Amino acid sequence: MTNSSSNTTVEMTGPRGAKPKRALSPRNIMIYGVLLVVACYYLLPLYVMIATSLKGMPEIRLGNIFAPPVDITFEPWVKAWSQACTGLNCEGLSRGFWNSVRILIPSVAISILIASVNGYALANWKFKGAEVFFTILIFGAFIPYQIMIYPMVIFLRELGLFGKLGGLVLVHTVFGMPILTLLFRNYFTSLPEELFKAARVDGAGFWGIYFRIMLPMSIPIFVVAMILQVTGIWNDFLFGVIYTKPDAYPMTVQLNNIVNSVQGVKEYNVNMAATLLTGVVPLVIYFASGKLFVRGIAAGAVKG
Amino acid sequence: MTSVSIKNLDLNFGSVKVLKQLNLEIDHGEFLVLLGASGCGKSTLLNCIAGLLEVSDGQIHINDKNVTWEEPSDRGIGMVFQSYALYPQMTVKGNLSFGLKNARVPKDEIESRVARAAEILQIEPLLHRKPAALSGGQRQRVAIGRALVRDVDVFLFDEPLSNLDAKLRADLRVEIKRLHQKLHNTMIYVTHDQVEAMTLADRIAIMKEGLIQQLDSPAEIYNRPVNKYVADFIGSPSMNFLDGDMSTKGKFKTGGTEIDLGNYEFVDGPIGAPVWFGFRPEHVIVGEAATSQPFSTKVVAEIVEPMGSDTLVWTSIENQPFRVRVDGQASIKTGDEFLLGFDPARASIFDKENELRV
Amino acid sequence: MNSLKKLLVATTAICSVTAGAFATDLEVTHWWTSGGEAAAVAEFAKAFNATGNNWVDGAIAGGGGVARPVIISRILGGDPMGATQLNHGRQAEELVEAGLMLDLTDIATEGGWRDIVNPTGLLDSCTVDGKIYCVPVNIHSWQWIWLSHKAFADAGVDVPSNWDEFTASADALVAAGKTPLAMGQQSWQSSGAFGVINVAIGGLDLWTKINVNKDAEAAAGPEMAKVFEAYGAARVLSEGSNVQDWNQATNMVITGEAGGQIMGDWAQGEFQVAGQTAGVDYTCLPGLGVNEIISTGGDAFYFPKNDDPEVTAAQKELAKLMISKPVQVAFNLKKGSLPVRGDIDMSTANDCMQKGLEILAAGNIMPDGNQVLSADTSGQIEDLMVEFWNDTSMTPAEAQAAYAAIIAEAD
Amino acid sequence: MAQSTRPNRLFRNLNAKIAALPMIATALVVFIGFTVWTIVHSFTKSKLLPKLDFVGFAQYERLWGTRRWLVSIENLAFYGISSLVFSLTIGFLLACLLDQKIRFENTFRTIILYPFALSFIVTGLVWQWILNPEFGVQNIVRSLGFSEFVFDPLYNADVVIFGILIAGLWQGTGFIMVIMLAGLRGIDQEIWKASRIDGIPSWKTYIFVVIPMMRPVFITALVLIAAGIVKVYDLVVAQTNGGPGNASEVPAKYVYDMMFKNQNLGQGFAASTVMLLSVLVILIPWAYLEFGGRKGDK
Repeated sequence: MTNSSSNTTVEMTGPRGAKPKRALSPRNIMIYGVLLVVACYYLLPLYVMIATSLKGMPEIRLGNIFAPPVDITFEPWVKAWSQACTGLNCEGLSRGFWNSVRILIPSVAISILIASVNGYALANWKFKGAEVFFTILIFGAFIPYQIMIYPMVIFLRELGLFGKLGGLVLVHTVFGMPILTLLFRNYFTSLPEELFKAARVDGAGFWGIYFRIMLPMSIPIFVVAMILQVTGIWNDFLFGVIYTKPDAYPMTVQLNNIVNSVQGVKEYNVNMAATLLTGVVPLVIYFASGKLFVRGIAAGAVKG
Repeated sequence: MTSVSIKNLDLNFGSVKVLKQLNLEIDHGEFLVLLGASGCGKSTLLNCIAGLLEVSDGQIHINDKNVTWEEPSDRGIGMVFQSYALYPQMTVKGNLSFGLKNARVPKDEIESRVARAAEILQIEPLLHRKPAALSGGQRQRVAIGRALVRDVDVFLFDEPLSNLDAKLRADLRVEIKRLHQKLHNTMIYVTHDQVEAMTLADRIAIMKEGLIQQLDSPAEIYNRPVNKYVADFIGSPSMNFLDGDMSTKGKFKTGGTEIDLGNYEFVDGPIGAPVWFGFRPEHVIVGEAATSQPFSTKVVAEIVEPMGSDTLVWTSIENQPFRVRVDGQASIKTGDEFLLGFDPARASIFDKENELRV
Repeated sequence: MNSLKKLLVATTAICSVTAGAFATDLEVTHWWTSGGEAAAVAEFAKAFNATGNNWVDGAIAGGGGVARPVIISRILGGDPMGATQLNHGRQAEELVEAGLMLDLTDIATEGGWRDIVNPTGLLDSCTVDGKIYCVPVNIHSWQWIWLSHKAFADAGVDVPSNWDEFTASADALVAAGKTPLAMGQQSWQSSGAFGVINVAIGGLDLWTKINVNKDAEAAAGPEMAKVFEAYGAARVLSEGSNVQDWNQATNMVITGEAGGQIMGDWAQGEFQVAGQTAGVDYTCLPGLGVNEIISTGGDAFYFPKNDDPEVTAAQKELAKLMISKPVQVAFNLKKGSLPVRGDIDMSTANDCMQKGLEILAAGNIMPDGNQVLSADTSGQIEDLMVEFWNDTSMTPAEAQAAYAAIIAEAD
Repeated sequence: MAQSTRPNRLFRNLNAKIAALPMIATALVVFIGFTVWTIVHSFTKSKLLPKLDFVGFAQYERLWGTRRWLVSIENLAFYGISSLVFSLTIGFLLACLLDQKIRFENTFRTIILYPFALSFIVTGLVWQWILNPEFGVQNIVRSLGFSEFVFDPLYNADVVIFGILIAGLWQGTGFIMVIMLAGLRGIDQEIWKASRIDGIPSWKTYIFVVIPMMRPVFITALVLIAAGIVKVYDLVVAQTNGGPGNASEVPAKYVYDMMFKNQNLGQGFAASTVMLLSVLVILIPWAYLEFGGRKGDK
């Protein structure tokens, strides 16, 4: 028995190996069945949007919104993008799209830059009172925007930014700050403190450490923050409707105007094409970023 | 009479073979320790026995019953985990009785089993506390208690002491030994700590890469390791190995030094091939007494590591590092030249080609 | 819509060639986005562009309820537009008082507005402390019901000539699968219809007592109870009318799906765009055919104060233009509203407009709700009416009680 | 030996303080300053312009005497409680399903979460279309032969809030599911092993062991949903615009309409102050539980 490296074959009767599993066990049928039904429920609206947007109006009037399009036409898409009217402006959603892009780029860049520096200061350069301000900031994330809308109008007017792009960028920066600061603070806190100490011993200052040590190490969290902000700002409606003027309306506001204001007959196919077009940007980001998106919302949420 | 018997067990994770054609027989009342470095498959084997992992091929019998396809709870086992795995929202009593309640054990029966387990483990005062209010040691006692109340013959321990600090670990180790002596259950215990293995086990199975390297009593494993891996793994500080050959029958030769193997017990008689000559540091004798040993030589102390009870001296033989464990009171200092000697009968010699004991 | 767009682009292009460097961009906000309305706005734009300036259209969809907040917050927010539509009346009161609006008294005096604007009440609504701050551009009267000839023909009954006949024919319409009364879901529509029924059933005196003098007792009184009963009856007639926007409801009348719709004279534009002829395809009854009267609400343009003198000049230019004879004619024909001056030839106007002009000339006029009630009170009444309209469990008596409470609080 | 002077306290970490200025300004000016400003003005009779013309609690009295506001609150309470219950339950159940070591887990998760990337406007509009009785679900079911079938939540004042709930849940449950899934994955695998050894069926393990262990996750999810609910605005605007009638009004819309449409700022401020209070009612106990317990000084 001394050497039992045991490659001898032993005689076996009865069950051996893995318990045979039926692929169609009741448990599996239940799990996959429920998941399939759920998946259908979640996919249905997307499907309906796509199907409707590819139909002509006669087909819509006759038919079934769940039926696949028979005569596929891209006319509604063209119309939604470049011809749909709000009032006298019949430039379609394209105007809103470019407005959104114009709002998006500086808002995302500035809000992330400021929040990351804030988070960095909070994580590594604690000063007296910092936590107090931070606590207020986090509480601020829960204050209903409605209570701050009007003073913000006055504030922007006094700064001369009302109705201007800069004003909306400021609003997005301010209201995006709590969650982003939290995100960055938590991330920087999780980095090894020795690194920061070593850099200080090496004589690097506040900005030096930020740009040369922290920034290069934090690319993932910047990506997460970007996903969070791009979807958030793109999907914003309230600020867009209050703090911009009609020719600068972001896509969501313009979409609502196009769909909910009618000239004669409602063109459901154009409406759905417009709705899809507005949803495309966040959807693309979502599908492309996959796990990072999940990580972003989970980090922003669970750690709160 | 076997308690647990494992026959030709295979376990694959995808294309990775974690356990390979493994056979193991464990007697009733035996304390078997599965020992090995992390990733050797020892915990995997334990999980297979518990039924927490589905085996790919082979059989598992517990108490002469083929349980290969049985649910964990029907295998007649109890298990204790490294992270204790207590149900945090229940009291100690709740933790002990939850499984029993679920199995619809009568209420007074539950009471008496819980009381007995609590008494054995001396956790009566803790019964109404929640796990969060317990120390690590207390938690692990509760976890053992949870296995105890199941009234089973086989206990499985998955590195139960690894989350505890050194002192508690030593205390609880003794406790487990006492428990085994009292209950006489079969215990299968996974650890990477050789002290635990040596102190607790009736037999130790040393595992590497999904294979059992050696299954033997602790003494046998210590004295007569079957291969270089086992020899190196067991013992602290680990065994010295001198690189040489046995081209002259009955003699080991490394560089200019020749050691007469004298009373060494060969497995199949001496071979004329390159070998490793293994010798445990604690079996070396230094100073005047060394001259009385079959082999002795003069060496220089290169590094001296005093550890209180004893001192580890680093030296070299034929430019190969050689450690010597000497008494803590010995007065060897760095740079000192001293005499060492040993009896080659206590050595372990391994064929350099297959690293098996010769 | 497309042709309209081309037209605008074309005119803009011509102007930019002819006028070149003198062009001042003037952004004009309004909420005229339906087909007929947009065509009317284009008349303003065309005329303004012809002066060498540039009309920047700032249409805000969703009706006055959506657009007004945008307009006001922009004025308050220090980002004023060049000119903006507002219903004249009390909506802009505070903006004027806060000194945010351009004083138009000089051009009004110069153009003799006091003499040409008819009825003069319109100009009074633009006047604060003796100064004029807005240009009334049209008269819109709520007091109409629009009837579909097709619907009544399908139901095999004659087109009614008053409200009573209309309610009497409802059963026949229902039997023919029609909705007797089309009504959009937006609150201002049900509230407007209430005002119309109020005048038609209760008479002008009662209306004045309540809306002008804020007599809560009258609002709670038995005469008003009759109005609420009639209003409740109208609610029953509109069952099955699920559309949101007023022009969708009008469309139900145009297609013959619905028998009629109580809506202001702006509905006229929709019939026109649909190529229908008054008296042939549809009939309009002022004052529900009971009490022929015209309310003289309407739209006015305000010109927020601006630091740029060039903009101010352009603003005054536009103000003069809007009240000028040719623009008034062109605009109002498209819009389906009545012109604000009595001295122009509206002979090309259709049947319904002619009726309106006659009533106007006869002086059967009343002020509009917006002129006598604050936005706040109007809003409260709107909320009440739309709730009543949609919540069939609310009895007319309950609604009346709530109504009286609002009037008692009104300022 | 050089004497190093102790730097002025204010200037210590000066760069950090400068860097934190935007945060400090936001916290003080926007979150505190604006809030206080609005609360103060809610006691005035500001109409179109904010004026410090105090009228005591008159705005609040009117608020609670206004049917539309009461409807809004009722809707909010109903929508809030339903979406809390449903999204926590559905979110958790879906997370449990995905936690069963299933194939295509990523695909399913992606499908269930994607609506969360969409704006409420898009969500509202697509569900407006699906629930359209002329073309949508009602029409389909009728064409299958059930000619009396009625499903027109967006046009029926009694059930319109369900129509909004369906859309809201469609958009938001995926998010809750992801949080729950993260929570489930955070549970020590050995707990599962222990319960299998104890022979506890997995549904029982979920109820008696896992859910109690996930209490913090549930609380976080609850606070997030609750804070989101109070802000519900876009969805209603896009889907029903408050209709039919006022049946689907919500407080956020009441505030907006009062401020900008009815030109009654004071009333809007009072309503938004009540919104703030309702958030604090949720937030303060949570913050107390979450932070108060651990740090006694906060």
